[in-house]
Amino acid sequence: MDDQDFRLEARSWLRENFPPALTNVSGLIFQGNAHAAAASADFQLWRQRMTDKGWGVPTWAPRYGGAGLSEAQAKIIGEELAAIGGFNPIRSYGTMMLGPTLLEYGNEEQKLEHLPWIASHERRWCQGFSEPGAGSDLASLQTKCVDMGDHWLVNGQKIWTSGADQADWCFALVRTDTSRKQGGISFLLIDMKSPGIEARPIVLISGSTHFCEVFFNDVKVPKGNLVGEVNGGWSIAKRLLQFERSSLSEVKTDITPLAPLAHRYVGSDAEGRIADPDLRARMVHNAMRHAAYMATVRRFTQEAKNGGPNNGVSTLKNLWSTIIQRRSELVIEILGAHGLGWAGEDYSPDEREASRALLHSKAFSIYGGSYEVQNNITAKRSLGLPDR
Amino acid sequence: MDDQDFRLEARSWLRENFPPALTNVSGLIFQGNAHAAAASADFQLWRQRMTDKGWGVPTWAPRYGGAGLSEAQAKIIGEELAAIGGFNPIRSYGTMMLGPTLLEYGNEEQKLEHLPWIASHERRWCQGFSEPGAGSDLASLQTKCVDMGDHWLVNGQKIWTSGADQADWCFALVRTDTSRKQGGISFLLIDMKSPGIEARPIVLISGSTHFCEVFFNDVKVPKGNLVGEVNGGWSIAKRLLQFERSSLSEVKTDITPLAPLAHRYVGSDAEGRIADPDLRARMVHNAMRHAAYMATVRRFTQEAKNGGPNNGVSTLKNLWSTIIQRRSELVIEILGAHGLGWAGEDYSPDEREASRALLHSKAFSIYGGSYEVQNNITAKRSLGLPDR
Amino acid sequence: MAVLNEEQAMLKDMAVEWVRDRMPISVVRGLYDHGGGGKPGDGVGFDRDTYAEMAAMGWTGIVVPETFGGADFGYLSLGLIVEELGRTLAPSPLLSSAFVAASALRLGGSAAQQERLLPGIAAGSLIGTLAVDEGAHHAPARITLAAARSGAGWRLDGMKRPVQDGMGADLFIVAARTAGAPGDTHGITLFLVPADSAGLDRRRLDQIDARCPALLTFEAVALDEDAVLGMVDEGYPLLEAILDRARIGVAAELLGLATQAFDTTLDYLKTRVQFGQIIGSFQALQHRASEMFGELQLTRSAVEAALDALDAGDANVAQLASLAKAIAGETAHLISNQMVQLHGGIGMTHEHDAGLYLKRARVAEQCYGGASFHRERWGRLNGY
Amino acid sequence: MAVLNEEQAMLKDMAVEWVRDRMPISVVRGLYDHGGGGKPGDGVGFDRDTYAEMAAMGWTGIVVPETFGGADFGYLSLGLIVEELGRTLAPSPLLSSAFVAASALRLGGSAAQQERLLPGIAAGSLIGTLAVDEGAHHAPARITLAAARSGAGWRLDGMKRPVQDGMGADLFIVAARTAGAPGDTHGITLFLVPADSAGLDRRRLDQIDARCPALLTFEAVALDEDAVLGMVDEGYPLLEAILDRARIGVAAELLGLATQAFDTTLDYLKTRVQFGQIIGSFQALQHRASEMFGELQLTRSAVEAALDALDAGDANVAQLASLAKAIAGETAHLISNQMVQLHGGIGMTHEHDAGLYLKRARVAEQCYGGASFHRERWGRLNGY
Repeated sequence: MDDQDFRLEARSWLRENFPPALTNVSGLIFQGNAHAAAASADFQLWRQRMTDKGWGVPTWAPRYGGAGLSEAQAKIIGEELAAIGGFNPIRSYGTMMLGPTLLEYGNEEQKLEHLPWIASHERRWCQGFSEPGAGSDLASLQTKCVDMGDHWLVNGQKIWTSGADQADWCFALVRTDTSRKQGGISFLLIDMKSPGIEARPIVLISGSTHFCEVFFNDVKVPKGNLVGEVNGGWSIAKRLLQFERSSLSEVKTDITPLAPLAHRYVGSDAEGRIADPDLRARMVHNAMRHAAYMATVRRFTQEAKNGGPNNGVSTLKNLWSTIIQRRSELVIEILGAHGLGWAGEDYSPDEREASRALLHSKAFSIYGGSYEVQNNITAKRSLGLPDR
Repeated sequence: MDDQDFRLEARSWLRENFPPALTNVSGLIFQGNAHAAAASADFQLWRQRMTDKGWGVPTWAPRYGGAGLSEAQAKIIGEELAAIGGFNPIRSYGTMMLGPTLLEYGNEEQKLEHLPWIASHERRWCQGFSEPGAGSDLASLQTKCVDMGDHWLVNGQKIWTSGADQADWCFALVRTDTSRKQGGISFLLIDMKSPGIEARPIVLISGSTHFCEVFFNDVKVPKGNLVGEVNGGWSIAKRLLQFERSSLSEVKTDITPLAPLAHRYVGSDAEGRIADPDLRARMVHNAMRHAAYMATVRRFTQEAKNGGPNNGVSTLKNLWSTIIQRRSELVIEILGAHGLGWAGEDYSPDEREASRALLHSKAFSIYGGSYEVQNNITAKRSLGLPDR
Repeated sequence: MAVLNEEQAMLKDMAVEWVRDRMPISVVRGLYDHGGGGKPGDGVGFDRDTYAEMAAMGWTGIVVPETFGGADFGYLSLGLIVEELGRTLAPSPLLSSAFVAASALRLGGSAAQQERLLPGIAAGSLIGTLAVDEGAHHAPARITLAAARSGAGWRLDGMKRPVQDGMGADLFIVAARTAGAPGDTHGITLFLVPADSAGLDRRRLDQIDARCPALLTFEAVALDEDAVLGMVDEGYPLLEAILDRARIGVAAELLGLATQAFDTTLDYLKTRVQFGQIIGSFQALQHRASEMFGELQLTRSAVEAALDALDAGDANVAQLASLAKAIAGETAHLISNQMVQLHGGIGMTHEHDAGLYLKRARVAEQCYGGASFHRERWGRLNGY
Repeated sequence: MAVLNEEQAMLKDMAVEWVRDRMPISVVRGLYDHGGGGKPGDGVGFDRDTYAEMAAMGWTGIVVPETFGGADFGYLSLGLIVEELGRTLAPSPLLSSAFVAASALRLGGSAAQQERLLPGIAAGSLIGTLAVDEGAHHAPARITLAAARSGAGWRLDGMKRPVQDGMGADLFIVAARTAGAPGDTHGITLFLVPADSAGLDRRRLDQIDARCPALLTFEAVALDEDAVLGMVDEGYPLLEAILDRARIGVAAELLGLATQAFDTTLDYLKTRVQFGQIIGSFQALQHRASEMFGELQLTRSAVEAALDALDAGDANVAQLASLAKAIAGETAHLISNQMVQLHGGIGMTHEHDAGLYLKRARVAEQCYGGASFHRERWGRLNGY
């Protein structure tokens, strides 16, 4: 079938099968109300249909729950889905990160054991990488994994594990050799129902409890759950972080202009401009930087499609976090005293959300590689500056 | 004599002897037209009177050309001089830097040989420290000084030597031991009329030719011209740079507000504000930082007088260079196309001066210890952050 | 640090010690629940008993004349204490009452009003606060709360929000409009309004900093003629003078906040190890710390100059107040942001103190006009 | 870098090579004397012979329709060349004539005017330029140069400064006021004025970048009716459209300037040794370089998006022009300042190239409106 025929087929199938009630709700799926949305009957139906069709992970082989399609066909599905305001109900940590990693590094048994459950969104995964003592220096992780002959014994603590309290499984980096740093790390799949695991949600300054601490206390893990070679986990992790970084830049879509909000909260002058000239100047400056940022995302995407160098992700992330953090501060400045509320009916829901968004935005320059680490990467990879 | 009596005496002597024609010209002495001002008959007269009185260097002993006064009395002279719009015609590199250094490290012969000529402003000094290869890393200097038994033989090159083409003598750092870095440096006094010395003015981007390159080609220097111990020059230099740094912060006086200039060149809006709101906001921000900077200079001065810690000079210098450089850019923005002139009658003298001031201001974060070096010093000395 | 006289130095030492013992950061943490926000309930955002301890040390009477039970030690002295309290984000009405309300009575009160109210403020038994803002933005000339003559007295209708420490205050100094239109400086009158006046209602606002400023509603609140503070219709200059003291006071709090945020972060830089190095040895962080240190210097100078100007009776208090408030707000934002950033993930958790500094900085920055308001004001005062 | 088609890629390769060979930085240095400023004398700021070489390569006709001897390759293509010229600060009237004047005639010229003038511009034998500003600040609606009807034609009186490449231009496109008051957009008319018109005088302005824009004085300059470009009194939209092209062109030049300034500085960071280390290994400088690299990315995207919009005939050219010009100016300032700073003392000398970049950046930033002008304009266009 040529691509044009496939497009027509995809279009017709999607129109018939995507529940109209879910139109344009995609953005919510990754937000706080994800659970509510996912529990709806329409959502369940849509997920089941996509699972049966294998289109949640269209390029995966049918034996892994996919549809065995080409990259071009997968792209067509995405485009047609976007055209009707639809979304992929299967998209998860599993499809975006663990799946591609297992396909590259897992053995056939591991693929068959896990990929179909990811493809049907029935097994939720969390990522056990960070540790309290490690931070930006991921490779200094200490969670111990000892070979007990018939199983691995895991002891230690992970932190910043997204959704660990909801997850069924965890893909984790563990230390199998204490004498080497990067060279002593292995990549292990751990069933979160194993005895000895405890996941505790962390309360963030924004009130979010999305992240957890995970404690491993004499956790037994079957020998077959190690992916790749013993002590070969670091290169798997680096590859997986690439999947994370490229998916990061995907989700950065356009934002609402702040001008109307400012006219409402700050007022307008005789010429129709936002009344506070100092605030207005800084808003314009920030909005222009954002416009240039969006043009940069488009340009990088275009260049990557044409095989250009793609070493700009660290640069993009720092520009993005700087611009969005500044924007969040501007929102609070616009809202004034109304932007300082935490709870109660004397603040509107939007106002309360803005306070939390400000606080949440501070994480943007920390997670997924801190501002400082991204600058180091740019200096070394993009600019070729030497190590000390 | 108590201080109050001394004040009355000083007041009366200064009123009688300071030539009224020179009132308020002090600022010019360090500018481009210094030579013209210094050549005037009034100036010569004033310098002679101050030399005879020993008040150019009031705390130096009379045998060195001073008046043997106390610090308190010296301060009174300064205050009374300022009160009538006068200035010290003896002030020079010699009085501010070499003099104090010789008093501390020189032997009696060296003091008698040089200090009286500094006190009468008849021997002009330049400072031979920087080298093309050294930059911020002063101690890596390479100018060679070899002990030839009856004299030193100097070969090498200095750069950024202020007024070397006008100077009579040079105090220089030279390398007497190539096997150690800081520990192989000596402090040498060199007669600029010695054969083998050439001083070439450097043209700066602002057009200034104040700085020179100085070439030493087999220059013979008498053995007695070495100050302190052989290879003991680094600690003398560090001490001398402290004199330089403290004199740096002295000259940072108040500046003209830019608001009137902006109203003239940019215009005013209906409410009487500077017409360009974005430019105005940045001007106000800069002016407020400058006001806070001036308050900081006053506070540090006050604290130092009261024996407080005085580790803020590096911080002050970076604040100052940042604020003044920003201000120079704002001046050009205010003047618009009129601030881009280099020469010709179609730009007013003030406009042409503003262009050069902008270009000149770029040096503020380079000379006297670069912005980066000052930040390193603050981090280590004021904040106690560790070396890597 | 300003050069202190002996009394001031003693006062400061006392404040350092007392704050460490009685008002450590855990006190403000006690206002929070475990979800990152203020505890629900009917707390007023501060504790009367600790305030009584402050009063016992004489802090509540520092700017009150001796005739009314105060010490008349001056604003720099009071500022030193506010700064120390700012270091631990100590929740207390000292600023609202002993700094602002005391100043209001001192500047604008009749002899009878001073005699009636200042001793209570000085003793800490009466807590006063200023009620000026009515909405999102500080705009003292745009006041709309209406005060109309009614018989021999006045009748007030309208609302005020947020009123600092308003849930625990006994007395409100209320800026009302008696003539003119919003935006006119003419037609503003100040009133002394007891918290228990009939028709006056108050509600807690739940803010990110777990303080509980009040939302006041006035419905036909009846006041006697002697409730007027200063002149009828011409209260604006008095209001500005009071506000300038409030601004300088908040700036002193922000100075303390920023200084402690910096000190805590600097300690972390000296101990945290990453990539085998103490992170404070990384040059990029060293330079960032040096630059923050520079901003702190500017802030301290601006705040101390403003406090000095109050004590010296300088004519340029307005400029210095706006300078201090604007720069203190900017610096507190910069440093509290970097406090989170440099602590990394742990700084994002409610369990760590960085978020408390961040939240309080945002609120204090907006109190009595934010940096943008004060840059505009400073610019106008200086002909920009 | 934008994704180029084959023709564009070839054009760019050719430009890179030609600029390296024929327009290295030494060419602009040749305009300077040894004192850090432009050479005195009667130089026009560029060289006719090198311009003829550009014309021979077809660069002067890139946005001219094929009917008039051009190639009609589009603005992105021309922008690529302007960017390359910007890298070496190459002094040439390509922007003024082949970009701006060609656009003016293309957008507003009658068939007769196009036929008369575009072939010369395309062939490089005629150099045109826009004369719009009259004083310190770019303010196209505030034009005062007066054009009055006089017999069957017009009479012009007034002045223009600075006019880019005006000392060597053959044709001025002059914005004049035919009605209304300064500030009105109504009442502006564009005129095509030959440089040798009677009553038209020009003088060199000696700028810091050693270019020689002109100061034009008009005393009873008589023009025929067919000198009017576009509509009488309603020339403002056309003027804005021409100016937007000029702004995008200068932004492309600034992009090239900033890119080369960055590359040169980066090379220095990789070779200069201080304290026993290559200075590019110092983390503070690495991070600064990374941040500059980020700004360069934003700038390139904004400039290329604006050039693309011209070729696509997008409605939002005005916004994109202001975005490109504002951000390119800011970035060029940032990077040229850092070029001096990171080179240290040597960067302050006239002998080093850093100062040339610094000087040209300041001038180009102001051409056709500086960053402040364009932020204000972008803000208005977007409802701020």
